Amino acid sequence: MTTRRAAVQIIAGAGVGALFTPAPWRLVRDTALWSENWPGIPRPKRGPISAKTTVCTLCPAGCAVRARCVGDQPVSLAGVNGGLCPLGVIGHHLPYYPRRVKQGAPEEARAAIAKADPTKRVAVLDLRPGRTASALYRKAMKDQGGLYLAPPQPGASVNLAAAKSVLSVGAPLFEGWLPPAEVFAARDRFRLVQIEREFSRTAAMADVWLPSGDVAEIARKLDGPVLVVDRTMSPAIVALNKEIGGWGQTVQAAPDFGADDLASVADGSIGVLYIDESNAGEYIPWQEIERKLAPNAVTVAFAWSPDGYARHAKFVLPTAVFPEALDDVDGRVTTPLLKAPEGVVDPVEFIAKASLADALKEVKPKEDGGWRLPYTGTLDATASALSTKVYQESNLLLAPRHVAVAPGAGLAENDAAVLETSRGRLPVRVVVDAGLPAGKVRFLGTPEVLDLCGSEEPKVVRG
Amino acid sequence: MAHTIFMGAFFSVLTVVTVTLAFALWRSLRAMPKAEEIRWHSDFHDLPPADRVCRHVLTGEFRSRECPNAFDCRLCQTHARMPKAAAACDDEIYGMPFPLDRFYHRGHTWARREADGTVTVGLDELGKRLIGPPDAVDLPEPGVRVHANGTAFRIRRREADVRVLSPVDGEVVKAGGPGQDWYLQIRPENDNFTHLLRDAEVRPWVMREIERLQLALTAEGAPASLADGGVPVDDIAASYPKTDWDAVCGEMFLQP
Amino acid sequence: MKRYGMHIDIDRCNGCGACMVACAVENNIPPVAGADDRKGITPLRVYQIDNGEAYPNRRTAFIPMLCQQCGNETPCAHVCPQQAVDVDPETGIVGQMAERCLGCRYCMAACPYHARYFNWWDPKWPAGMEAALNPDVAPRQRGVVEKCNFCHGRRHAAMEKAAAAGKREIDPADYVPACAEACPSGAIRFVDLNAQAAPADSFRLLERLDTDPKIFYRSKKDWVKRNG
Amino acid sequence: MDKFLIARGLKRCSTGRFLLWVGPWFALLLFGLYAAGLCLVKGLNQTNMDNRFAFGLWIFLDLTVIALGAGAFFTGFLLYILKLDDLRAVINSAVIIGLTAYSGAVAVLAVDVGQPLRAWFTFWYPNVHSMLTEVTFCITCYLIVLAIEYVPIVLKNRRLKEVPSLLVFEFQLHKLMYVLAGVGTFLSFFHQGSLGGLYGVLRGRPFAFREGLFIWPSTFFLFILSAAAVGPSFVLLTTWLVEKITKKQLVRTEVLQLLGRISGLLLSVYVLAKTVDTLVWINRTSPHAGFPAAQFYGWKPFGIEILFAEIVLFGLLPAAILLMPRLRARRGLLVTAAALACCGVTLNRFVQTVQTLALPTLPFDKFLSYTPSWQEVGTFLAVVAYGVLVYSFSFRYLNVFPEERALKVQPAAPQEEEEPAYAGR
Repeated sequence: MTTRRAAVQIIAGAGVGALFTPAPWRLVRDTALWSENWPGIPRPKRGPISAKTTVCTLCPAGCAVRARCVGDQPVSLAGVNGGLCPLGVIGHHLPYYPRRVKQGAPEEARAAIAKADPTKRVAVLDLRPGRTASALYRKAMKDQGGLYLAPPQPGASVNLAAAKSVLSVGAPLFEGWLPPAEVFAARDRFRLVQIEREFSRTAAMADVWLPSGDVAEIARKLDGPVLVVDRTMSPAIVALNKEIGGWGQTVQAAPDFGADDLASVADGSIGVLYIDESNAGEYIPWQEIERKLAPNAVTVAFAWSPDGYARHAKFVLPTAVFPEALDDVDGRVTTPLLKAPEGVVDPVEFIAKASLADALKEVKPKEDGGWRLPYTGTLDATASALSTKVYQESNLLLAPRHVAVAPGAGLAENDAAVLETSRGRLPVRVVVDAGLPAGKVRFLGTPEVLDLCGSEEPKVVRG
Repeated sequence: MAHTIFMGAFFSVLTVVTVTLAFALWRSLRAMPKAEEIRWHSDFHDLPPADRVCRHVLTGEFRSRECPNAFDCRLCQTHARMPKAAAACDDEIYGMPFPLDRFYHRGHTWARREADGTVTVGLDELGKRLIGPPDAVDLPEPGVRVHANGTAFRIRRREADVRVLSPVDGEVVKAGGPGQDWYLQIRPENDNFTHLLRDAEVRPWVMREIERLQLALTAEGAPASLADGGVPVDDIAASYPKTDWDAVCGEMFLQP
Repeated sequence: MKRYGMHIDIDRCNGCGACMVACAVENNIPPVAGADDRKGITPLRVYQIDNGEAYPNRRTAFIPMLCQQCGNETPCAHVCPQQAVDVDPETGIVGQMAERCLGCRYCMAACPYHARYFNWWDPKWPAGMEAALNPDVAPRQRGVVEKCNFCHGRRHAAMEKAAAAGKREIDPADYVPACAEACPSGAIRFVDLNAQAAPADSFRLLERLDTDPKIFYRSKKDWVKRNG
Repeated sequence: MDKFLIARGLKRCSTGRFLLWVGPWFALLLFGLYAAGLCLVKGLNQTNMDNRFAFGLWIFLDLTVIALGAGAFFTGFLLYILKLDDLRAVINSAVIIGLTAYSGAVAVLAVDVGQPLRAWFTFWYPNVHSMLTEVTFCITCYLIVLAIEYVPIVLKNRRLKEVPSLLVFEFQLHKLMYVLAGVGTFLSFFHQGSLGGLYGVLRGRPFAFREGLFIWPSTFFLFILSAAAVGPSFVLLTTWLVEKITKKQLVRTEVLQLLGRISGLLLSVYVLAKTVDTLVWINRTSPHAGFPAAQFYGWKPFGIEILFAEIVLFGLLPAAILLMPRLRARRGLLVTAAALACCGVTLNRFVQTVQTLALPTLPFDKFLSYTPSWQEVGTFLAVVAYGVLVYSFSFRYLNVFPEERALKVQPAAPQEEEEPAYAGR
């Protein structure tokens, strides 16, 4: 009895006594301090801050970029003349893309190429023609009687700055078709008439939006100099420009990249195909290429992302990615901001047995007359973990594997659906967009979707 | 400004609470020696009103009156002004002997003055029969001081465990037990026994106690009447095996 | 004495989202795979608004939403139980002390603009990407509220630069929030409202609540103006 | 087997039956603790709350239980300050309800905040203009007061009071109870009020914003009134429920009626005030903020009928019943009215918290819906289970209803109850 009482007294006494020691208060404070730097919160590395400038090679626009670096590590990118696109802003994250292609088997690839059927032809598919690297490929192919292939380029270059009126037939003028900063810088100097079935983002920015209309008619009415554009600058549009006298003023012939025409290549005639997609460009649906390949052709893709031709090629060799890559756009040479990781392969050395670095020494910057070749490829910024901000965290941009449909298609927001063509099916999520005309489907032209669609218009059915 | 007011209010509240707590503690420390008295007071406070009636209600001098002094009539002016209880001769009630040579406490003990100036204390007849033959008794050692209305000794029988209240203040001289018909011999501190029942008061009190017993028994779910037509048998407990005897005894020995 | 704010030209915003990404990069906002448009942290968020009509009469526009830096009885600062929100009298910027916030989210309930965001998850980055974190901004831990503070990291850098040059005032060119810097269309312009008053035709969101927001929007389209 | 702990003369069911009753509640409690643990360890991403729905089920729970627990302070106030001695019969019960309600609410709050370890910052750097600061301070203090008020009830336990020191302490503490009752009233007055102020001050939420009387928005006073009105009703309801479950009469009918009458009186005052406040808000406050009040009720399911239910169905109706002696006399009606009153305050707290957040403020906002995750519901249930358990144990081992013993003699209340027979007796 007394012992128990004694125990109780001791415990109670200790409890009260403890309150008069600093211990509990220290404990309270320390727990709070601990909660302020929770374990596992990364501490950003500090170091000397410096600014480096380079050229963004993520699309042919080749915006000049100023990188803010801590030591050698770029921590943020900004446009030198005006802003960047969302992909450009997170360019310095691409090396950390969790799904990045990290290793390949170059030796096996070489061996397989050596064993390839000599009666078949060698070919290079260069997604970004017009670079020094492209020239080296073309030369190498000419030397060994191979083919130099490139995606179809727009039919003409345009000079937005020179135009007083722009008549756009569904061209995504403000959606990466031309360098974003430039097109906005020029925006106040021209009047934009957008003829497009859907009320696109470009249509939203236009002075006049017409779902449809007689292009020639309207073009003539606009006060000149007039620039008439469509997505690919098709011959008809070019002709119209000539007719209304824009040729040489707002429109001129596209630069000749000296690429062989894929369509005219005989089916099953290619024994070895190199694909350089270290720089994204317009994607050619795989079926069109496959047709040209010999039965046991060797296909080698140089890629940093596994989502393109890497899905089809026999050999996938990792390449450097912006901002690691040494490359050039319109005669402007990049300064690599980061060291490329071990094991990356330089496609030029592999294909052309030449050194890109040496070749770049001769590169002279072209004088800029304001002429731009529109970019018809897709800008897909999903390669940064932060891209979720513009996709799922704000529903601002259409994410990969998402399709926008007009209301009344019997599909509700975020329904699971299937994108369907004669070639196959792809599971997608639905975004209902009242800005779309009935029946129209909008989607992001990622390689898997382009493979699926080819030239046909896909249907969306509920999954 | 607002800050000052706010914090002021907060801290004054804290102070009030702490001070109250401390004050309660301090007072209890000081009151520790009077624990027995306090126990009785808090018990008395918890008794149902019916059990707290003044002795003069029993004898019919008042229609209804609640005792203001926790059954300590020595402090009671009203009692002092009341006429002394008349003498009585009949000392048997329902066949239970209640000898009139002694004083009775409402907790069913009696106190008898002895020639040598000590006081013998025992259970009265109804008390005995309520408990019956006890399973255990614990009596105070000689030399222990007991207080009127404080615990005199404990008796255990079946699940019943009651503290029998002492009728007088004083020092225990000798301890008896169930064997003898008395339990304690006490040297009283004073010979003022006015708080105890005597003579003519005894009968109405016992009658009322039997009513209360009736009530208690029914409350504990026993058949409505006492065994053999109203006369309490020697061992009432034995004849109600199913009832909560602890509750009945608690009721009768004034312990809620 | 500054009064920082923004002029946002809705007609120039094409909703590319560069500003949102730039904001996330600048402020070390952790990417969260599980986050959706209701749990994600987007201190600057571009909303698509429309005139409520159906095709072909439907018109849409994009409106960048960020903390409106309310100047009058700032609702969030008013309700914070432990002074984790403060309004800097020097700049009028509403600041959030993440390390003092206990995450009660009362300020979020108080904000009519939904411009405050809670860290629902532990901050985590893909392997290696921590190296690309901005050294001027400390990542926030789970369970606290954060918001736009006009890139206070950049402001401090500018102040240090000015101090180093022995100047008291910072050079406006040195202090531009990430979103304004990244915006390719020039829709977002960061200004000192004391130096450049907002154009007459501009409006503010929920102006009638009388919280004196410092973000001024403008548009030529009537249906857009109706959001003022 | 645990009879030695049960007060003398009180009938309680066998230990086995009691365990059978508490078993499921314990299971529920454990489940809830697991759910809460998840939220504490993994973070609030476990809940379905989000940046727009920053508050959810938990805040609603806090506001509701604290309103229902107001019986503790109000009964205490009536008993110790206004000397309504009849209420001694229910004061213990009221204190236990209050204690469980408040401790439960505080526990849930600790899970609800993102950084519980910093809760004490509020005491370190208080922003006295924030209603939440007022709430935090008052609730903390009042919880202490309630704990102290609970002590004597515990010390009255049959075994504990055998220990002289405890007995004496209980005796002395009980003498000072009126001081604590006073402090409790003071604190409750403020935190019930500031809980109302919590939303009333939100200028950014025109649906909840109310203009001020003195330094507080009108909701401050409405909450005090409604809490004081519903507290007694809830005590009444619980007492009745316990009587049903245990098949005993625990308090005199007059006491229940008295509780009902008090409740009715305050409820009618509340309804009047609430009506005036609503009218002022519809015709003045809301339009001035540029929000025609009608637009708030355009969003289904939050139609105007909710307002009607709040004021008429759950306000006027019970008030009328409780104020008419003839209706009040009917046990069924009395209890129904009390229940309606409790529903009323619950609905009011729901509207204040959830509806406010669901409604859009920006012109291009969407109307939001929110369904709590199982972790949130689990935590919610834990509080309920905790309350039931504390009450069950108190009822079994402490003398919660002083009149119970005296009332044993009279026939117990009619037993048309379908509750399990073993329930908590």
